[in-house]
Amino acid sequence: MGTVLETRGVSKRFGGLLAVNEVDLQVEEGEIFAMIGPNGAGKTTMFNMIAGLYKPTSGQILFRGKSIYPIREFWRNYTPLLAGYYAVADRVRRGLGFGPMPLALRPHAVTTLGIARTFQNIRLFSFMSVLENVMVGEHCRMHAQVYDSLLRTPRAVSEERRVQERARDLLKFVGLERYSEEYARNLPYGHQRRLEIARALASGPRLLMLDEPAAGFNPQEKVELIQLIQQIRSQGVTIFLIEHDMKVVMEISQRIVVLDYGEKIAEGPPEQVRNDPRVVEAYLGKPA
Amino acid sequence: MERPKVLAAIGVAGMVLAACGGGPQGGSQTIKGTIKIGVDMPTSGSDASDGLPTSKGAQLAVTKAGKVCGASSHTDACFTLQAMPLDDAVNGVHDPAQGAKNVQQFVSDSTVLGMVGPFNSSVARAEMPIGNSANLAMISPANTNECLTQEPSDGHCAGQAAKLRPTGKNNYFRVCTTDLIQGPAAADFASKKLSKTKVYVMNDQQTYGLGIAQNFAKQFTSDGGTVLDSNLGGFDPGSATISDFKAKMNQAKSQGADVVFFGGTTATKGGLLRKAMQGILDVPYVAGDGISGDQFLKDAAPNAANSYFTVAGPYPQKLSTAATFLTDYKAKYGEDAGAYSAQAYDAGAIIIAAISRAIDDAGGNMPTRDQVTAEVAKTKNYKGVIGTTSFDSNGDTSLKIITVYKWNPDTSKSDFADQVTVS
Amino acid sequence: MTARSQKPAPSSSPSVAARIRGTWSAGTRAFARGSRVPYIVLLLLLVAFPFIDGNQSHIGIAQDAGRWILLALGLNIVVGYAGLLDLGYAAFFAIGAYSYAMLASGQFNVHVPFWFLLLASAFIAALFGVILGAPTLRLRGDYLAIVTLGFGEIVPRVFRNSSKFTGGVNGIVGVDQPFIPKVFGFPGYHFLFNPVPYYYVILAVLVISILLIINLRNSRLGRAWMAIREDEVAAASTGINTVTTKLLAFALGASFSGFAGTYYSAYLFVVTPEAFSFQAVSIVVLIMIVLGGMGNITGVIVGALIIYALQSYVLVQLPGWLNSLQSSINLPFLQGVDLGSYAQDSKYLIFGIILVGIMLLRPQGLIPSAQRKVELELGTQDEAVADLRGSA
Amino acid sequence: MRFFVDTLSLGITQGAVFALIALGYTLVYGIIELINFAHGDVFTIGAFIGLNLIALFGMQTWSPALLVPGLILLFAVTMALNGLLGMAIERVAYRPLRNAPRLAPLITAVGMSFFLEGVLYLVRGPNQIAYPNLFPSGSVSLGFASVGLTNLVIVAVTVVLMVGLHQFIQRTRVGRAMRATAQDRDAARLMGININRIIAITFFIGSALAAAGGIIYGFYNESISFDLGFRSGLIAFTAAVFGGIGNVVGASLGGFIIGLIIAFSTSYTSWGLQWADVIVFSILILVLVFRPTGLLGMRVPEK
Amino acid sequence: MALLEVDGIDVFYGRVQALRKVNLTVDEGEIVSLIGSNGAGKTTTLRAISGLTPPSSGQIRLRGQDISRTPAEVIVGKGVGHAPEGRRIFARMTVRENLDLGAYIRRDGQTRADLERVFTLFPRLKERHGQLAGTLSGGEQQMLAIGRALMSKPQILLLDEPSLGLAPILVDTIFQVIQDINKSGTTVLLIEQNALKALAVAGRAYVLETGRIVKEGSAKALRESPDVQKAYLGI
Repeated sequence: MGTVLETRGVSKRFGGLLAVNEVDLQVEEGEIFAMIGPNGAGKTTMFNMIAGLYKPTSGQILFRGKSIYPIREFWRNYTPLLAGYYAVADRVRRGLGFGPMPLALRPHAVTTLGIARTFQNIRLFSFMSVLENVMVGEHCRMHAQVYDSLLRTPRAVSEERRVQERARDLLKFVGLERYSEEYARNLPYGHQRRLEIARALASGPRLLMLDEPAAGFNPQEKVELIQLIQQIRSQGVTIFLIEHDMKVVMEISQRIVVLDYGEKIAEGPPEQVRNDPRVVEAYLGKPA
Repeated sequence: MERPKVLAAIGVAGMVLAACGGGPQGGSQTIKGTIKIGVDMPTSGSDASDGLPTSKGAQLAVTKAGKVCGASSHTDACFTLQAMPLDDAVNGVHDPAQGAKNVQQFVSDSTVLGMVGPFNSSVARAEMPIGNSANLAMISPANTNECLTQEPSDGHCAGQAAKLRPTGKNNYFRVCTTDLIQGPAAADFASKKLSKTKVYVMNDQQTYGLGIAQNFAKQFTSDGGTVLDSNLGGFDPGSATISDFKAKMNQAKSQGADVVFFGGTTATKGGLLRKAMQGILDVPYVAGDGISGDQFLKDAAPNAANSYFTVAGPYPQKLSTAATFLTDYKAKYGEDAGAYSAQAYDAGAIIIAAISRAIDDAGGNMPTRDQVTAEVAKTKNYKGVIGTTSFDSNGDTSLKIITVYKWNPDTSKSDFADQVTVS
Repeated sequence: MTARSQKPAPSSSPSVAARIRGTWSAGTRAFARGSRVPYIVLLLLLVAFPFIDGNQSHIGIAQDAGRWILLALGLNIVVGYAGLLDLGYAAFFAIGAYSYAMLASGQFNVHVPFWFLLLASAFIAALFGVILGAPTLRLRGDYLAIVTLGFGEIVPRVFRNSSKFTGGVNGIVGVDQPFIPKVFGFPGYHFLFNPVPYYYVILAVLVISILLIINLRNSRLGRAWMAIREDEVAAASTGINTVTTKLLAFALGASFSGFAGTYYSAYLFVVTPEAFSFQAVSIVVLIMIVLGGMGNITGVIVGALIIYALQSYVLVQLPGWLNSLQSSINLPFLQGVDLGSYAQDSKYLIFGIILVGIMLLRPQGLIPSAQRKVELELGTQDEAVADLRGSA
Repeated sequence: MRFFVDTLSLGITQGAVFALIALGYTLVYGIIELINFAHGDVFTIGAFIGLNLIALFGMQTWSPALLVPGLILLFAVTMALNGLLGMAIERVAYRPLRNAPRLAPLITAVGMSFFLEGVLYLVRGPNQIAYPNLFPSGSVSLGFASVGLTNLVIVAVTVVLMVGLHQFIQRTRVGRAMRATAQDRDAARLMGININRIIAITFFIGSALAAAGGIIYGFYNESISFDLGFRSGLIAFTAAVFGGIGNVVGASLGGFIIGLIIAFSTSYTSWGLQWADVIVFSILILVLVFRPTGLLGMRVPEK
Repeated sequence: MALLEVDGIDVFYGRVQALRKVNLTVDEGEIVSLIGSNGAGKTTTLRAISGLTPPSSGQIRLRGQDISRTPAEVIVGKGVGHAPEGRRIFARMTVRENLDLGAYIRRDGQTRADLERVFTLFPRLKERHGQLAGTLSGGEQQMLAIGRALMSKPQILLLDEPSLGLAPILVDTIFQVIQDINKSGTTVLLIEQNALKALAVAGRAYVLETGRIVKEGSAKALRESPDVQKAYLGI
């Protein structure tokens, strides 16, 4: 078992606000890893940086031992001109001892690498069918080119069929197969969360990042969610989640990291974190 | 021969009924159908002040004739005449593509045997090949660009006339003379009559505007004058504003221009250019026939005085042959005829006369377009409102008269200034 | 909603023949989705039209309408599918028209065959689409609209002012007309100014285009467009390269426009820069798809036909109708008023009212796509990745 | 030198008009992030309202003593009327779509632009329409060159309006509310600011400034036409983007710079007259691509 | 009569129900705290009260008058001041301008005195009154947000996580100020992540869990209740 995801001294500054400050994380293969912390601790910012939505101000993010922002990947995703500029800047920074140039892969490229995510406030394609939502998730694993799409070549047709079958399997897996023709927006809230997970799984991730998957769930739904997450994990997908519901977090995670004010204040198994005075203080405050 | 007499009757007095030989009371006539004559001019938008009076002139010829019968051998075979006026202006400005569509509409209607138009040379370039492929007789009252019909010896037309006639046959004629005459006439007027030596030329880059500007510049230089901007001041009529013209007039002033020549039309902002000169460059302004419509006065006000323009044709008010036409026109439309109304009237009448002869050729039946075009080409010494017209093998008229007018803002009319006849 | 139960097509190695078969089977399946009978009847009627109606000017009108439909279908990919407001669509039309006019006329004495350029100009237009789109597609929607508007203003001006290459304001006259060469004993056929063969060309192009667009809509790419339109951030996080995908929409839309341009200049024998202004093309095509229903092929076609009829027939004939009505009613106070000219002058006004009215009263258009309908009624999450990334 | 000064004054005068229009774009964009495509045509209508008022009161024949207060009144009334038009447009065409997808108000704005142009076309026809210049027509000699009085007055009026606007936005209660609304609509509501009213006021001010631009354009060019707004509007939008959209000072600056670019390229080159528009619209594209914040656009802090 | 009564409100964001039949009352002069984990619906409750997110059913009464359908900008005038989540100060305006905007609705000409009061409460703001608010530190921004809400002279002040993102020393200051504000006669409804702090200053408190009030009572009682610890830490 190796490390799937590693962040080294990652920081993010928004204007005057240091949202994330020198955070080091290590997510091990096959585990369920949770990130908790009070509101505004920088958890979602961390997620967004890993997913390529934000560019870190400094620091490095590595996926399976390799930097998530290699110059070579960059070439593929940006115009050569820009990539050239970054390559030079990278050289200069390394030479001056500032570490590598923090580069951001664009989100789709991160997903293609094998990191999928869900959102805190569900972001489904509301006006597409449930099945289509999952099929969009498989987009980056499909190979049909424009001409395949235009001419509907046998290759495209068979791929389409395969993708559809897989999407149906995934829907069955999350228990939504009955709704496959429904608009995503017509699903009840809990189903929407499950659909978002199915869509993320469709890209075949090695690491699944869940942003508050239990938010707004009733206890019964939470139990089902925990089961689902464990099932996903048992299929070899590493889970990295942000969650506020401590019951859920404590129950399923092997390790927990706690952020407060953008800094890591604790890390370890649930029991240890729960009793860490700094954590208690971060959550409940120091008694006045 | 009876024919010249008859034709004169159509043209001069518009005594239509006599034109069919027997008159209305000649009970032997039968109406065998309808023949349409297409009229294509820019009749909306800012071109309308030029195009509408011209279109009306052509329509007047058709309505006055009413019907057309065989000229001599089949005077009993008659057809009702009908004008089919179309507008080639899009968004208020003449548009070659729209002209092309209009001619296609004429061509696809088999009862259209001839057309009067178009007004603008750029439109003619788009229309001619289409008319040519159907051999539809086209007579333009106002196209003056020389490259439409001929290949001057210096080769500046680059074989365009031939390109515009894909079938190799000629179907295009005009009753006005060309810019080879008009441009130099304007140049002579500016240098000799107005005694100017430094001209600043502006042109709208269109077929007509650029062509007349080039012919003007050439003659002006050979008259001993200087053309200040060798680029001939080409501008984009779609977007140029007065401010842009002011910028150019600043430049002209700094170079010491004592006259400005404009190649273009009122619709391509000839009036605005005149207006922009106010307070910057107080010198005479000379242009071709493109600014003959009275919209120029409105656009150029209050700086319209001291503006001259040429017209490829005689001054109708001075012609005895035009008196009836001018009264008829005023009676029918309640306004004075435009600078090219008489030309359009003659163009219409020449086509009607040709159709009349073609009916004979067709043995009293509906003539074909080939027959009509062939008869138009044969037009010789046609005595019309504007004088005596014959077509040469290119389709150009023998009537080479240029009139120079001067705008008079006080009377809102243009006054006669000079006339040049080239023989 | 798109179909979700396609039968597998006969699979074999992707030879050319198989690809064509693939296209064909998709087309028939598209028909099969509803009842295919009405479509086939309609197609047969359209094929037979020149035999039923001998009036060439009617055929001319029909082919012209076909060209507008083609333009509208192309813009629909950009606006309706990918949700990018392109106000410079006329530019690609102009590029298509000029590439044909410059490469197949006496202008440079180059005469590339029509059939080749019909396809090639689509590629040329697509190339320009990519050149414009690559730097600008990461801009937000309204900025993109203004950039394309600017581009749409630049292109005709460049054509107008580069007289050496494009004939300037006069345009290029004497564009080659298509002909079918002499092969296999076929005597060869020159189109000249006969609208009938053009009608068949545009009909064929339209049928193929519609089949291709249906394929596209139900493909990986079509889903990606829909996803981006709904939520760009989520789409990007789901693994869709938003820039490339949007670029493809832009390029494909442009290629349809280029297609139409080549056809147009061949038919008209002449191209002039005036024909490609914002007012004359871009806005008209936009109105067509907005009126008909963005994202829906049937809607777009109906919208195109309505607007075409309005601007090329109703508004042209209306003055005549009104004038005759006026003289038949013969009311004294109406005598001095030229109702006809008012009718003709009201084109802008009518277009404006249609656009505003549709957006306020029926934003989904007359015949909406099911998805677009709900979307426009309820709104979507509209946040570009670039926003989220700050000024990355 | 004389030529240079002539060109300079031409460019500044032209730029003043662009700047006045650009302010309207920038204000509206700043507050509701809508590119008000119809703004160019609102400008044209402002010019026409002014023309009608001048004709209605026969102002051309007024004595110079009466003219000064008359002109002030003319500007005030025209600006007020045009401002009301702007408010009406916002109410009818944009407000109902405030929560619709972004495409919808954009398309409505394009439609509104066509509608206004259509009304003008129908009422005033396609031709250039003469406009009287009521500003003094003499010129001031600087020794080496002379500058038209009209130009001076135009620049003076423009500067007064711009400073006035700036003071209004910076110093008054409503101006503060406008800025607050532009920055954070929810927070502004929590201050008790009626968002709809503030947005309507913004449209009023933008349209009023455009009306002033319209009269100035009419006075200077002495000729207007129904389609004036399309090109002027696009150029002014370029100016707004160039200066940094949303930034009032930037819009003014951008207007003057674009005016000067056009004037100098047309005056000093023989190709400028043909290519000035292409240059301007290329600037638009290049700025949007490479520096969307424009010259003075502030970097909006990320949340 | 209670100053503020929230009576069985339901609030939806789209299809998601954020609040379910929430009831709460605040009496004149109290500090009432609303605690609960993230996503429990605390912020939504405040937004519903100040009119930013109107409830779909139920009633909100201010001094007995129904304000549940009143627009936010009108509610301010009725005496509800709201310092929203994330501070939401106007970053591109000066501190002074932000405060002036706080008094936007007031036409009584007495704002001068309130400005002095805010400056007395937060001397730092006085020092920096000409500075752009965006350049303030997090704590100063929070002070500004509270000060700005005070400028409308509210009868009840809604505070949404005033300690969010602040250094501990500043948290103490803020809470001190909240108590000062309350002492000078302003009723306070406080949302706080920092539950123990909140319960220390509040007289009464409500515990929210997934959109419902699950517990209410005096702060003292709640402080000792294991439920609160559970709600936060899942113990």
